[in-house]
Amino acid sequence: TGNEPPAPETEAAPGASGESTAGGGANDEVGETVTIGFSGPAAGHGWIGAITQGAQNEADRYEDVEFRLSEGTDDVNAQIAQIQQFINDGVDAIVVLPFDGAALTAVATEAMEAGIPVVNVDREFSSPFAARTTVLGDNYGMGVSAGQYICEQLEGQSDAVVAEIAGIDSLPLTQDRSAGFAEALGDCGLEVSNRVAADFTVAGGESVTAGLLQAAPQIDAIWNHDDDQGVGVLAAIENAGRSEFFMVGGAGSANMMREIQSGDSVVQATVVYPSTQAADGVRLARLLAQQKGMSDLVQFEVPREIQLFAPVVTQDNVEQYLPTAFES
Amino acid sequence: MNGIVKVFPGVRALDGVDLHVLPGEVHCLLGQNGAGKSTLIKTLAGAHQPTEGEIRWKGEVVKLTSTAAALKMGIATIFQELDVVDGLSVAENIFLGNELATGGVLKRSEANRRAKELLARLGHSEIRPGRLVGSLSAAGKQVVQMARALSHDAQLIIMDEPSAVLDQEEVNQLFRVVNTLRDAGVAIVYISHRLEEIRQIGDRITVLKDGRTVATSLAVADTPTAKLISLMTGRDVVTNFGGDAVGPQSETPVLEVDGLALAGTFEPVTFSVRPGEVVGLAGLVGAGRSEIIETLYGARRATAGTVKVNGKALRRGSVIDAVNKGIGLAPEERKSQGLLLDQPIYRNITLSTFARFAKLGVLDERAERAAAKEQATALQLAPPDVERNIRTLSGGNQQKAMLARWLVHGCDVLLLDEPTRGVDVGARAEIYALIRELTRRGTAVVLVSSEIEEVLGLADRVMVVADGRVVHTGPATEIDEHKVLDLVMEGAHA
Amino acid sequence: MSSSSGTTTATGADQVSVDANQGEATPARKAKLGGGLGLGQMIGLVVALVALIIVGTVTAGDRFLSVPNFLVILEQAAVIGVISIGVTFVITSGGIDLSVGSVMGLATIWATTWATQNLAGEFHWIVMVLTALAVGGAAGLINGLLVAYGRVVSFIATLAMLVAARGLAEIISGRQTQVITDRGFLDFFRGDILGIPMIVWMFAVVAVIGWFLFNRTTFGRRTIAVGGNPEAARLAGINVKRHTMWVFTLAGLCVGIAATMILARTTAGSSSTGSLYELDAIAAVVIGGTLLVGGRGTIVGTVLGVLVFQILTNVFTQNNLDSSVQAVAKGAIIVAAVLLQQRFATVKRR
Amino acid sequence: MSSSSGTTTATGADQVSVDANQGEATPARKAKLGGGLGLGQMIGLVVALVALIIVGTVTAGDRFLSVPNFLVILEQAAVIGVISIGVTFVITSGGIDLSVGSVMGLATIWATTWATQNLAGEFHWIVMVLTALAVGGAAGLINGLLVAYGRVVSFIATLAMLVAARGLAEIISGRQTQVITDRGFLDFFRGDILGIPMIVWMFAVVAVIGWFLFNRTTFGRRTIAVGGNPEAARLAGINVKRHTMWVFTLAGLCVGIAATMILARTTAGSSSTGSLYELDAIAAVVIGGTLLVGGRGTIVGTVLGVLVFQILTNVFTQNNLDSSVQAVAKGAIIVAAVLLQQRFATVKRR
Ligand SMILES: Nc1ncnc2c1ncn2[C@@H]1O[C@H](COP(=O)(O)OP(=O)(O)OP(=O)(O)O)[C@@H](O)[C@H]1O
Ligand SMILES: Nc1ncnc2c1ncn2[C@@H]1O[C@H](COP(=O)(O)OP(=O)(O)OP(=O)(O)O)[C@@H](O)[C@H]1O
Ligand SMILES: [Mg+2]
Ligand SMILES: [Mg+2]
Repeated sequence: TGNEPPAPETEAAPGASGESTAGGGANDEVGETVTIGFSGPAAGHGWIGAITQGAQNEADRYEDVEFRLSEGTDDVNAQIAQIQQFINDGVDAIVVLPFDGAALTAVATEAMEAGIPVVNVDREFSSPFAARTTVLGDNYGMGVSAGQYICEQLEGQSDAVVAEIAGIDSLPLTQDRSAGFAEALGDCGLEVSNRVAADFTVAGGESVTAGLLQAAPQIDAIWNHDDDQGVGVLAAIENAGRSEFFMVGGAGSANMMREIQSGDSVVQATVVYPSTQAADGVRLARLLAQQKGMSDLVQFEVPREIQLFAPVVTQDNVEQYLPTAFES
Repeated sequence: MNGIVKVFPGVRALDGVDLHVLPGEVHCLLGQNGAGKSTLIKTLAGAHQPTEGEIRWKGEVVKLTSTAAALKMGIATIFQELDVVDGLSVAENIFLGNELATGGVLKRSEANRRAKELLARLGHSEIRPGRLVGSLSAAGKQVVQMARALSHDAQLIIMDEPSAVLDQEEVNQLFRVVNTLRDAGVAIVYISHRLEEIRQIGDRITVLKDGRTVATSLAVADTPTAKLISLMTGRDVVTNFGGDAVGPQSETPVLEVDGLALAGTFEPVTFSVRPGEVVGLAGLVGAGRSEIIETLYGARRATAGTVKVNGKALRRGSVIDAVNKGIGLAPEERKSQGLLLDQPIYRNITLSTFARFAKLGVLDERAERAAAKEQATALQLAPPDVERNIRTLSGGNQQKAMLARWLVHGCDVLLLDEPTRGVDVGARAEIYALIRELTRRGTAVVLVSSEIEEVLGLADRVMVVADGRVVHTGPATEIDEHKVLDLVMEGAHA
Repeated sequence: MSSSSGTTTATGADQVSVDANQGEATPARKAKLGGGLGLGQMIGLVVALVALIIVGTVTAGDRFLSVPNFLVILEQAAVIGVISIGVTFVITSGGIDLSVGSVMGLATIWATTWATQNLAGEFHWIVMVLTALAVGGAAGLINGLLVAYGRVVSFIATLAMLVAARGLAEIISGRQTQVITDRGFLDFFRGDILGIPMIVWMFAVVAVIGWFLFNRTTFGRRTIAVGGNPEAARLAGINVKRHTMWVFTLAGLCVGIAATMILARTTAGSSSTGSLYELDAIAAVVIGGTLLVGGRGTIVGTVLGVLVFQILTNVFTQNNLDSSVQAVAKGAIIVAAVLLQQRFATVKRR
Repeated sequence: MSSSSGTTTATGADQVSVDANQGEATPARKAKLGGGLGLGQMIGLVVALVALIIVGTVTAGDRFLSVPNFLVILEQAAVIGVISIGVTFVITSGGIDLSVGSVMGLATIWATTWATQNLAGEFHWIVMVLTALAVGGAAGLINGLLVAYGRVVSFIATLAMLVAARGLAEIISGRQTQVITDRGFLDFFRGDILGIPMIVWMFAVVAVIGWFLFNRTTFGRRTIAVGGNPEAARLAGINVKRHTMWVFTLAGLCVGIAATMILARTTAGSSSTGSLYELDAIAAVVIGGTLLVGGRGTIVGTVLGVLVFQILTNVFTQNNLDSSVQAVAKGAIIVAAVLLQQRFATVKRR
């Protein structure tokens, strides 16, 4: 997703794989050494793994960045403690991908009040004062994109059966994705007729899909929230020998894109959910810490919010995205 | 065995013990509770490693690293604790460790067949080899253990208080087996606190005291009982039952049992006990005596009948109510029913009373210790240190602790199930005296014992139980051992 | 964890006894304990199964009551089923194994590394299977050594293994899903015999062998003895330590087999595979009627337990129930089932 | 689960005995069991703490060895600490409580619903606290009733509660995070006294009360008796059922308190709060030296256990280790610690 609008990205963010399409511009010149702390959810899962790796690699690109990566955790209590630790240690900037935005708002605010700029990635805080800059993944938009794509494909079939394979259902982001999806489907008079929730794991995806396919003998389209579990989803589909439908993925993993590329897979498209957000976060954090601006903007200061774009990858544009996609 | 020493943290259980056993003899091991008998034979069985000393087997020195090693050498043991596996069938328990199997696959039918034979040999063909051991009574489990020991064709069989949970009939049966073994040249080490048994079966005797041998290989024939007792206890003990029965102090019964029954286990029983009176339940193991008093106590939910204490009826199936109204029970299986093995002695003694010592729910452990200490010394608990973990006490001493609990509690009606099981002569006499003392103070006692003469000696009135039916009730003076046994037999076969 | 189910109907009777151990011991219970895991219990479990199947049929019609659907249920049950059989031995022996899930994840990773798959490519896909078994067995052996000889309480030892194995899997895989390239492996394990999927056969075979091992061999009987009364087992001349070690190793091997099966199903190895399976497995085993305190176990019960879980989930999915509602329903059903079985059992006793 | 730690050094001695229960019963072990949770163990735990602190200081210097850093550690330890104290009672009584985590989640949700917060707005924020306590207590009571009177084995009963509570929380919250609007609540619980954060005080108070209750009251003594030998306790006239019920209720109340604390920390209620806390809590308790089989427990041990966990994590973060490597290290440390303590204990015995 390196070459995505808006602006900051045009500095060619590196793929999660880490190899960087070198960033030009004065901003890459070595400045005063700054310490950046990063805290994110448990990295058991490909996308988060890519996020963390991306952040690490990005930091490694700059010799003027001392990177503090704290243990990924899905326990907000632990994550709060990590931020508190960063505050105590007086790091110059903090990049947070909160397990739950609202839950980390208070401690993030403390950091800001302590004069440490906080860059909020992906899951938004509940207060505007909690972060200096927010790099926002668009979960709702992701659902919308998926829904719209399916609407186009099913043009005119008002009685089409659409199934949804969600991720961890208790996460707000899953709710946002589903909400967007339902919204978009609604616009073309469709609705989700079967919905199951997996857990972002391959095994989970396989298991719930096997059940889903049994429950719905005839399906026209499936949206799978997450390409990590997608591997399992595909395994189940293959196992059931079903192919009467097409599937749309989510997140945009390399192997899903290869499926799309191959053309003979049920996977026709996937909605990219940039795994480079944290990398961008680190980059912005460095600029903030060094009081630099974003060279490609006329306005000097780093903007308050950057909303990433959630494009749909299809056979037509897959070549463009594959190089920077993450390996789930 | 020569100069065996076994040291446990804090205790020198064995301090230079010698034991010499000849083939084809029954060698009795005597000693007070805590003398070290079990520890000695556990060392001999390879369950404990001696701290010092040597074991010679047929002349040469051997090192018994495990029970397996001992078994291989031909030493089989019946341990004092009922070490059986509830989850396995009788047959499986008997052959546990040396299963009849080919390539790990069990030969079930053969195992069952041989188990049947062994049980028959012990006169218990009624126990099905397929039955789960968990459903057997204490006695049944003991029989299974004996069968296990017999299942190895051993040259030395050690029996640690096998008769404790058995009744006369079964003991006689056991002795028949022992005799045949002896005639077959098998050596037997026999431990018991019942001296008359020693007389019946023993050839030679070794006496332990405080972990030391005070006498080795005395011939049973020319050693008077009195001598043995003084050797064991270091004093003379009168083995009358603490004097004659004091008899009831008043006519108004303190305990009234009316038509109490537990369907499937025992039929309605009706009796009453007056203050200071001792009512004894005699009968064979498995007759249901324990069930009767456990039901009376509310530990099992009666299916019919009422129990009154001082005129107040007890709630059915409520132990709490029973205890509050002044009943106490010293249960039959102390380990599983009575003790918190990993807790200090004093906490076990005050288990039913700690709340009483407490103020507003706050414990007063000093007072608890004091009270426990008092009873411990009164009962000559060995060792008398109440801070010690009760697990480390010898069997008999654990039994004393159980009694101490209800002495501290103090109650109008005391239910004693096998109170002298595994208790040495000295302690026995103390317990008898104690019961007398209690009755003198007006406590009503219900006593269950498999030793008929004990029942007859202690009780004012005797109830004979057979197959869950009371077949006879009457003054202890009007009935003797043979009569009781006859009644039991009739009852059992009726 | 998520999974749990009506199964408990099954074992109400037994639950009583187990619980009585921590709660109150009534003669009734003693008697039942005596009775052991007899027919009563099996009947209970079967009743639960039938009840669920009826509900399924009524609500989802022949979409539920169809051979393909039951094959799906069996396929889903297979993996956790094989694990649960291993866990049954461990729990019966008085231990617990929290590491099964993450060790399975590690096994799937190790069996699908670039190196392993290369080797498999050169020789034969069996290499992957052997790798999975080796990893599982080794982990189990380590657990066993720690518990038996290191005298580390099994909860802690296997907890450590859980954490370590998961981490190791992440390091080896770089947190990436490793897709299987070897067609041979997939064709074999994803194929079917007589219309029955391969992994269902594997489950069946493991179950039968497990049952035999548990009920008809010295190993099985000794497992009960070790769990029921270690001291007695020791005095009977059984090498309790060595046995404990083998029991954990056995569980590890089952995990290895399960890893092969999940690989066949997902066609990819992942470090996140199998997370929380330990709780599902333990739940199935306990619900099946094995005493959590050790000394009593039942393979048949475990298998039934696993099945009831899966059927419950399947019925929920068939009716397209919201996952939260599913959760609440599950909780309620578990309890209702056990309580019902209580009554049932009590009545039977009278 | 992730968390686990060097603590075990602490309880090696005890682990041995516990484990011996499943492994082999040697007189030595018996003796140790006899020894009880004496100084030896506490010393062990303290040694572990000191060791960790030294490592922390050496590797992270005064970034680690600073008052604010220790306050962070304590703040983080507080929540799981309060839960663990409740769980210590349950485990000592011979039960287990798997539902603590999800019940905490439910409590945070219920205490932050629009309705509750409105009420709090009108009256006083105490309403929210009471709600959390009520939810926790009620859930605990239900667990207790099921275990004691329903005779459902506690593993199953609390498993059902875990599943159901999580689902209910999701339904109530619509899976949305509920932000706290009431300043009063936040100001009070996020504030500090004498420079010590409020929730650290709460942890301290709960710990002290818990210790007193456990060691100095009839309630504690009953708990030990019920866990040690329920039958004996019953025959001694203790109302085992009622007591079991109260023990679970107590644990529930602790969960309610913990919920208030986590609310203060996160300023928001969420249905996913507290997932897997049950394993962290049980691990801390067992590592602390409480017997998993019941009958013996230690509050001090539990507190130390929790602390060692947190310090370990803190040290790791200070050295910003990769999380996977951390996991492996943790696993290794746990085992190493226990084994070390083994030796230590054995030597002491000689
Ligand atoms: N595991 C142990 N740890 C510490 N001390 C022990 C242990 N086992 C036994 N002892 C002590 O060793 C001594 C001898 O115990 P032992 O059981 O051999 O006595 P005994 O002669 O069998 O008594 P009884 O006739 O009551 O069975 C007792 O003082 C007992 O407290
Ligand atoms: N836990 C149990 N489960 C099933 N049956 C039992 C159990 N305990 C005892 N029984 C049976 O109940 C009957 C009475 O048992 P018990 O041995 O307690 O009677 P008893 O007269 O007290 O004998 P004793 O007290 O001498 O052992 C026997 O048939 C026994 O097999
Ligand atoms: Mg003895
Ligand atoms: Mg009896």
